[in-house]
Amino acid sequence: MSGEKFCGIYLYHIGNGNSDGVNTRELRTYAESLPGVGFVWDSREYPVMDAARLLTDIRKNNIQKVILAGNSPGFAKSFFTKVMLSAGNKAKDVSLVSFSEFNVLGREDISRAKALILCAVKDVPFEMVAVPEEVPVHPDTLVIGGGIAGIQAALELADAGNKVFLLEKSGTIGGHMAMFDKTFPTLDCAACILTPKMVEVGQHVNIELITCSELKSVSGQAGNFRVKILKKARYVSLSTCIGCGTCSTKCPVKVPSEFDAGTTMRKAIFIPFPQAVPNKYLIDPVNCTYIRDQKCGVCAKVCPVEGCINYEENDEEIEIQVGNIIVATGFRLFDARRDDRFGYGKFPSVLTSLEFERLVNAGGPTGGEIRQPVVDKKGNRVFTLDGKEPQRLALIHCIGSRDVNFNRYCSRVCCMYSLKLAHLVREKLPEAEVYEYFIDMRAFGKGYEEFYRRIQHEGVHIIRGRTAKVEEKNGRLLLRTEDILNDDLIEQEVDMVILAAGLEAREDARELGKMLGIATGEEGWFLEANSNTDPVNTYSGGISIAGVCQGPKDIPDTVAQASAAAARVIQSIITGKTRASLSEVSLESIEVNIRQYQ
Amino acid sequence: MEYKPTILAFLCNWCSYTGADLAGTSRLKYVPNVRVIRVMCSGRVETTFVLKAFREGADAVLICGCHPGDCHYHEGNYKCLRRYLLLQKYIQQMGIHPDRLRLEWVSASEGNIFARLIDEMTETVAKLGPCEVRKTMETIM
Amino acid sequence: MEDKRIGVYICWCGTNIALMVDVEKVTREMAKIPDVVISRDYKYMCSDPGQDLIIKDIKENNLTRIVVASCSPRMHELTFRKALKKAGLNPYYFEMANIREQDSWVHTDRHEATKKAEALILAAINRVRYHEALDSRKVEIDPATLIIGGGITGITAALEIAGSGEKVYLIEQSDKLGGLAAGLDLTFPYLYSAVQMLRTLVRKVNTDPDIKIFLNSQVEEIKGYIGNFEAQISSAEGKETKLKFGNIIVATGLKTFDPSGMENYGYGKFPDVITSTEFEKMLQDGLIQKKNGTEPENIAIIHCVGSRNKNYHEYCSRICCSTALKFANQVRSQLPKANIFELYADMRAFGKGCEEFYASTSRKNIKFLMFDQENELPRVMESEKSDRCDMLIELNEKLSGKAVLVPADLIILMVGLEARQDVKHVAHATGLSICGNQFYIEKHPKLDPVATTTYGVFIAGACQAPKDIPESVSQAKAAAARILSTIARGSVEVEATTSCVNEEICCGCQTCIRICPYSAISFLEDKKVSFVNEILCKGCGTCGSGCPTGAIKCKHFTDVQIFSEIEGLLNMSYSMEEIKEA
Amino acid sequence: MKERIDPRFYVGLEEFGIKTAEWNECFHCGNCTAICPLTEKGVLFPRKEIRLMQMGLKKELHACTEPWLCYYCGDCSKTCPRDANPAELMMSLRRYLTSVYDWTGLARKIYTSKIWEYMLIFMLAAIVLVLYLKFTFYPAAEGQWIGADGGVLINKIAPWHRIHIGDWLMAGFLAFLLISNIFNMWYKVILSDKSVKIPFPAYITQFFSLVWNFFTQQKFNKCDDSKIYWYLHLFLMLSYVSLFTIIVFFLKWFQTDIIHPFWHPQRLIGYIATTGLFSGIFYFIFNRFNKSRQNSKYSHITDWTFLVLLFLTTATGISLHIFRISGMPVATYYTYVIHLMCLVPMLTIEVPFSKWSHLAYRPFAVYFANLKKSAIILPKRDS
Repeated sequence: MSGEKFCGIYLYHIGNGNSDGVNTRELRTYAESLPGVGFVWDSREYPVMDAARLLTDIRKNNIQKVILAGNSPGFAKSFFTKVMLSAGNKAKDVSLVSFSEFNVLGREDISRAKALILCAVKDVPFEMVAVPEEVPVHPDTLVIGGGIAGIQAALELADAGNKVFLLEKSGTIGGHMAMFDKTFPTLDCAACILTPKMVEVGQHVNIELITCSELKSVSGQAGNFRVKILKKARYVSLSTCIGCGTCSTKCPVKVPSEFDAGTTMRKAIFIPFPQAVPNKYLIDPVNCTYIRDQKCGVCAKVCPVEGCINYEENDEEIEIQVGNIIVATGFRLFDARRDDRFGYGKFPSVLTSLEFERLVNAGGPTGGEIRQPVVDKKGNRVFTLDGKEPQRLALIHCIGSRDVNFNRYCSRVCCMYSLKLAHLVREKLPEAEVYEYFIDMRAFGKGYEEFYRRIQHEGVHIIRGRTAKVEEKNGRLLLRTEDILNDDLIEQEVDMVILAAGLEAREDARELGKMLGIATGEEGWFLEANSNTDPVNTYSGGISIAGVCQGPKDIPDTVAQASAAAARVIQSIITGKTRASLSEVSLESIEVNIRQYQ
Repeated sequence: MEYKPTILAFLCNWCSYTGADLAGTSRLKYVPNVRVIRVMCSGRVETTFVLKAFREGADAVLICGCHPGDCHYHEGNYKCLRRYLLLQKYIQQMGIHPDRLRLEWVSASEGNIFARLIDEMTETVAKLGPCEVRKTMETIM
Repeated sequence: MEDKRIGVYICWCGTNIALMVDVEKVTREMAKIPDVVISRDYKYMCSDPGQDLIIKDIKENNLTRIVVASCSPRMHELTFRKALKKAGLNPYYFEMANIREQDSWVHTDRHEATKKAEALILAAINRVRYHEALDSRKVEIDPATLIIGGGITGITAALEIAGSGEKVYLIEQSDKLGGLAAGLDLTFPYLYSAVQMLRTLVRKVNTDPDIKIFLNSQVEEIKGYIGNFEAQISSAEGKETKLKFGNIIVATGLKTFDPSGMENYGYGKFPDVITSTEFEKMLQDGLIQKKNGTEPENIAIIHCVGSRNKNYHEYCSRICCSTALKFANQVRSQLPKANIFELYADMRAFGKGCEEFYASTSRKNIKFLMFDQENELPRVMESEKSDRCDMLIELNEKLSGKAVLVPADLIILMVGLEARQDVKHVAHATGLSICGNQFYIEKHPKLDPVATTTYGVFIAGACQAPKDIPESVSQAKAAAARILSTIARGSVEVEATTSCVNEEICCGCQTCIRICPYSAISFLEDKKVSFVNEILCKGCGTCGSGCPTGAIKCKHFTDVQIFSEIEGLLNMSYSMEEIKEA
Repeated sequence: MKERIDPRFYVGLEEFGIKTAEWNECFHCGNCTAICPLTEKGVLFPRKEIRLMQMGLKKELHACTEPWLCYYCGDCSKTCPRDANPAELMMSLRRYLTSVYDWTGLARKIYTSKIWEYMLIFMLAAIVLVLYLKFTFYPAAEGQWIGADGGVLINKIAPWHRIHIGDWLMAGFLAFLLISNIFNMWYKVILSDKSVKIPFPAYITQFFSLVWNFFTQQKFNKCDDSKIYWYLHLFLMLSYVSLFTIIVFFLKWFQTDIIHPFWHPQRLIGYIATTGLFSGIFYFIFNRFNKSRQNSKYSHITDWTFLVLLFLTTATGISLHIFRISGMPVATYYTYVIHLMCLVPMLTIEVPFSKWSHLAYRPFAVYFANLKKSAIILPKRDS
């Protein structure tokens, strides 16, 4: 058995990014202490890869197997295979220990790093021996986040006949998807396909919907969490409100509507949107003059239901007990103000993609008519039918994405939704010219490439070259772009600019991660247990992640992940057992398992 | 005002009806004089349905099913094909022009094909003029 | 016969319908139709209040039939049936008129569209008169699961299901598990070892007592229905096994595109033009070399081979770009001095960590050259001695607008993914439908990517469309979740729209028995009549139209229902008045 | 004829400051070209140059005038989504092109090896010393150190006519080198570019742009937001040129034994020019030290050499003047030679081979660019 092979270990000091914390000196002494290890290279003493020197070391210590240990040592593998082959060994005698693959992020994970090296030396798969103990599981589950991911996961579990608590920060479930007008590439309207699911959640006997609420604290461990939830006051009774809307019509306070991405105004007592679930009104205490300073109080007067509106209602803290938690907190849109070259916030006719989604939507500020916003006396931007119909529109891709100055990663959905928006414009304003400025067109999904082609043929001007700046010129917007394929400089005057803003991790993601003991990457996305084989579970037992909070994703991938996350939970409920945190598996127990394994 | 024929279409639920829906979701446009009846499988379309349609004044009848080999129920569309060939002979004996009855394969991803099919069939039938079956029936009865 | 009290509900769907159809007018017209008690219009019928409206009316005006004119029944038929159920009405006392997908969205003349809407709704009203109460039955679920395809998707699904102690049959066509992943050396973007990953998974599968693996085996045919399938598995040695199981996961994956057909790349003509699959093998064996065993100086990696080009496949194969970047890194690490070229169309490095991977790769002095994958594919040519390289690639470089020659000693073709030859066979055995690109069609492209239109049959991984490992794994787990939940419940509801025989009329000719594709019909020797097993019956209705005596009744698609529908549709094309006289 | 890509073109260019890892990272979003205030239809950079570098298309790269049209405001580098640092590449390309235009090959040596640069400087200084001692500086012979009035007899020690000879020799030599290099540039930029045929009249019609840009540097002005930078640079350049002309052509008038009153043009011009030089030098040195501006973040060794030599020359010039007016003969005479020992190497190294040459190349680049443009426009007129 090849476990007996005489090993040489190459320890990388600097992994790319976050495993710098691991103390290589300690690892080194540990590795050297292991039986069957003949030589340990320390990358600090081998700043440059010197094949000849390695070869002599290998020959001198007649090493038959090399283990590359580091954050992602795969980058050096094929170099080593060559060396090993010339030393008369086989390519498969080079094995990798990728710390980042197993969430070795810093000092605290050093024992796992040791275990990984030990497994490699013994030639035993880490996953087979690093098994957390089984613990009994409580049948209820908490799903955090009421977006499409949360909805899907909740339904998946509830349909299997288990109790689910669905925790949502805002007043309704639906998340970002509910705000979209159409969905690419099939162009069926988001509401049409989402609302039935939302209704289902609302009606499901196994789902307890907890809206307007936040996670306060989580204690206990896998299989049995005690979760404290802060239930914000709605000031309108969920049980008695009949959703007639009289209160809202009478309410004097107007504030930008979150659901319409600020393109419309809502009242201080409001319902997020017509198909909201639960379809009940609520008061936003920050803007309600009565709750702020005891003025007004009209809504209570006009409300037909006795005692339905209650200003005295207080936030309450509830505690629930669950066996599993699924995190599906989603994302926030990149704040286009941060890249001031595009004049978002400066020029009224520069919109973010989300604002435009609402603008084209039948339920939006103009009933689906595409109009330029006007600026009222107070200097606020207003979307009304009085606005001009834009003759020329431009879409700019990669706002805040693929950019070292903001986010390095690709937000994955912008290309497609931009194409979709371009189509919607052409459909509503057949006369309008649409320009789309992109870097790489990432139409990778099922039917996406076909959709891309179709939009090209619809007469949208799709130009390779990312716009550098947007300026105002005699009332219109002037875009300066290099048309790369035609080796030309375009100074395009348009009436409206739509910024394809990227996706970002929610501001509270890290905090939530700490609370739940799940690691977050540099960008704030949650880290999965294994980027290949386990994208939905985490290193803290009983907690799964689903959807965009793990990394940007389109709807089908999000839904798939949501169901996938549910799989582990259902499994644990069926068997009545779940595994404790992988992060708590001790080196000793692994050593024991290895002995049994062989 | 020029004459618009009425086409009655039997679409199978899995391919053709979905295809017709796709034409809708992708906002393709076609002439409004088709009337659709959904059946689970083109194999369900009985000869009597077609005759009934002509009797009730349809100027043409269109039957759409999954492409050969793609039938959701394995071979319903073949059964339909046989029945269609029989019908063709029969309606001709009744003095109905064969172009007034058509069988076409439309898959779930062929919204554009469906739209084109309707336009094109309307044209051909319009050339034939209105179907007299209903009138004659009314006169003889 | 009880009196028919029909309620008609017409949906605006925001502006989707109202824009093209004069909803108010139609509502008024429909109110005039006999038996119609209530005719209403509403902004969103599918919304909560919309449904409550129907429920309220049913209760208050004891309606017995409901017609909703809105979107396609494929979208909301179930939603409204549920609503009827809530109101204590049999869900099948309901008919839907599709005035959005097949009316308002496809027509441009408001008058015509409105007329058509009236016709469709009238037809629905006519039809619903003859609707009968039907009830769907529960079917017990056999906890075992059949998984077709032993790739990473199949393996993951198997482990997930077996993890909860349920039996799994894993069918693999080849002689080893792993599928395409088995051919990989490392995975992108972090360059983890695919070999080690897969070895672990395979060990897990092999050691799991609940998973029974059939290598070199194929599914002959599958009989039965959700919860109670039965299949014939035949191995290469001709060994036949009968299996019983309750659910199926199809995870047959895809195969790589064969570039022999593309003469411009000279695959097969030049020894050192190889496919990405062959290069992965080379990497697994550890040495990057030409056929003659020497070290290549110029390595060219060509993207989009067989993808994004209508002469081959229009779709994007999704994984090639990142794989190509991975190759560039591995070549760079083994041959630091080599010249590496990436000939690409769009760099689709979209996955988690992939854009960063692209950036770090480009710092390693890799030459990225862009070509037009649609109209002008690069061409591989022989080279002169003076070129000091084995081959030259001729291409129009788009980023510089120059026609250039690229030296190459080793050319790697990033071949795309395409459907396997047996896709049709499997589709038939399992009752799946296939899309234009020969991928299996999911129940809903967005909200139901793993379920299919056939109960109890799920698709996962690349057979639904190209996917990378994490995405396939997610789908595998998703499919597993569905099955586990049915197993947990122990039973599922099945369709009620089946056929049944009127024994009075049946002449015992047994035509139906020959016609039925599911052999759901058997002959009762004693009564000399046919009998339909309503659980095997999938309700296609072919038997009904084949029956010479009309003894077979296809529930919910009865002759009289369809006749009345026809009448409704056609009379409309004259005028509303006529029917009112009739 | 298709061109062949040269993947190893970049090799050995690192010394010019061309950072391979950086410009390799460019993924061609076109941001740099679009953000640049100097680009216009037909004049597109720096993405084009990055591409040529990446593909190693030497001929095209040598035919580029764009690097000289870039005045390094650094916007492209600031907003580049990929850390490709285009502005710095343009800067480095200016160094590289200088070495390309220079047929002697010295420029490349100077840019790519410190040893060569310093060796040349010291050698030249030595030569100056020897010549000075040989042909001038002979107080012993005449025995006259001091004038009758006790003033400094500079023209006795270093008679202006003799110095003039040296001046003219050097000026002629440098002029020859520079002009031949410019011809070389013309050959690379215009002749070897087969795509355009320049009609002769264009040469005359466009000539004005050459002169105009030389004296105003309008383009530069358009480029940068902070005016001060442009003013100082212009001031420095003009002072430099005026002093140069005075010394080379009017030394008789400039180098006198009698000390003119303060307001005398001879002195005034001297003072103004010196201020121009000093303010400029200090400003640039300051920038390069605290790397405040994008264009002073990365300093090539030659950038420093130029500034230091310029500084030394000016400083010695000033001290020379002070000694002279304060009647300190010996100090004056020695400073004089030190002054020359700084001045000569500075001119010889910088004018034809190094940074100074941009004074000539920039306006010519504009000139050639315009020529090409007009060449493209002319045939359109016919049709």
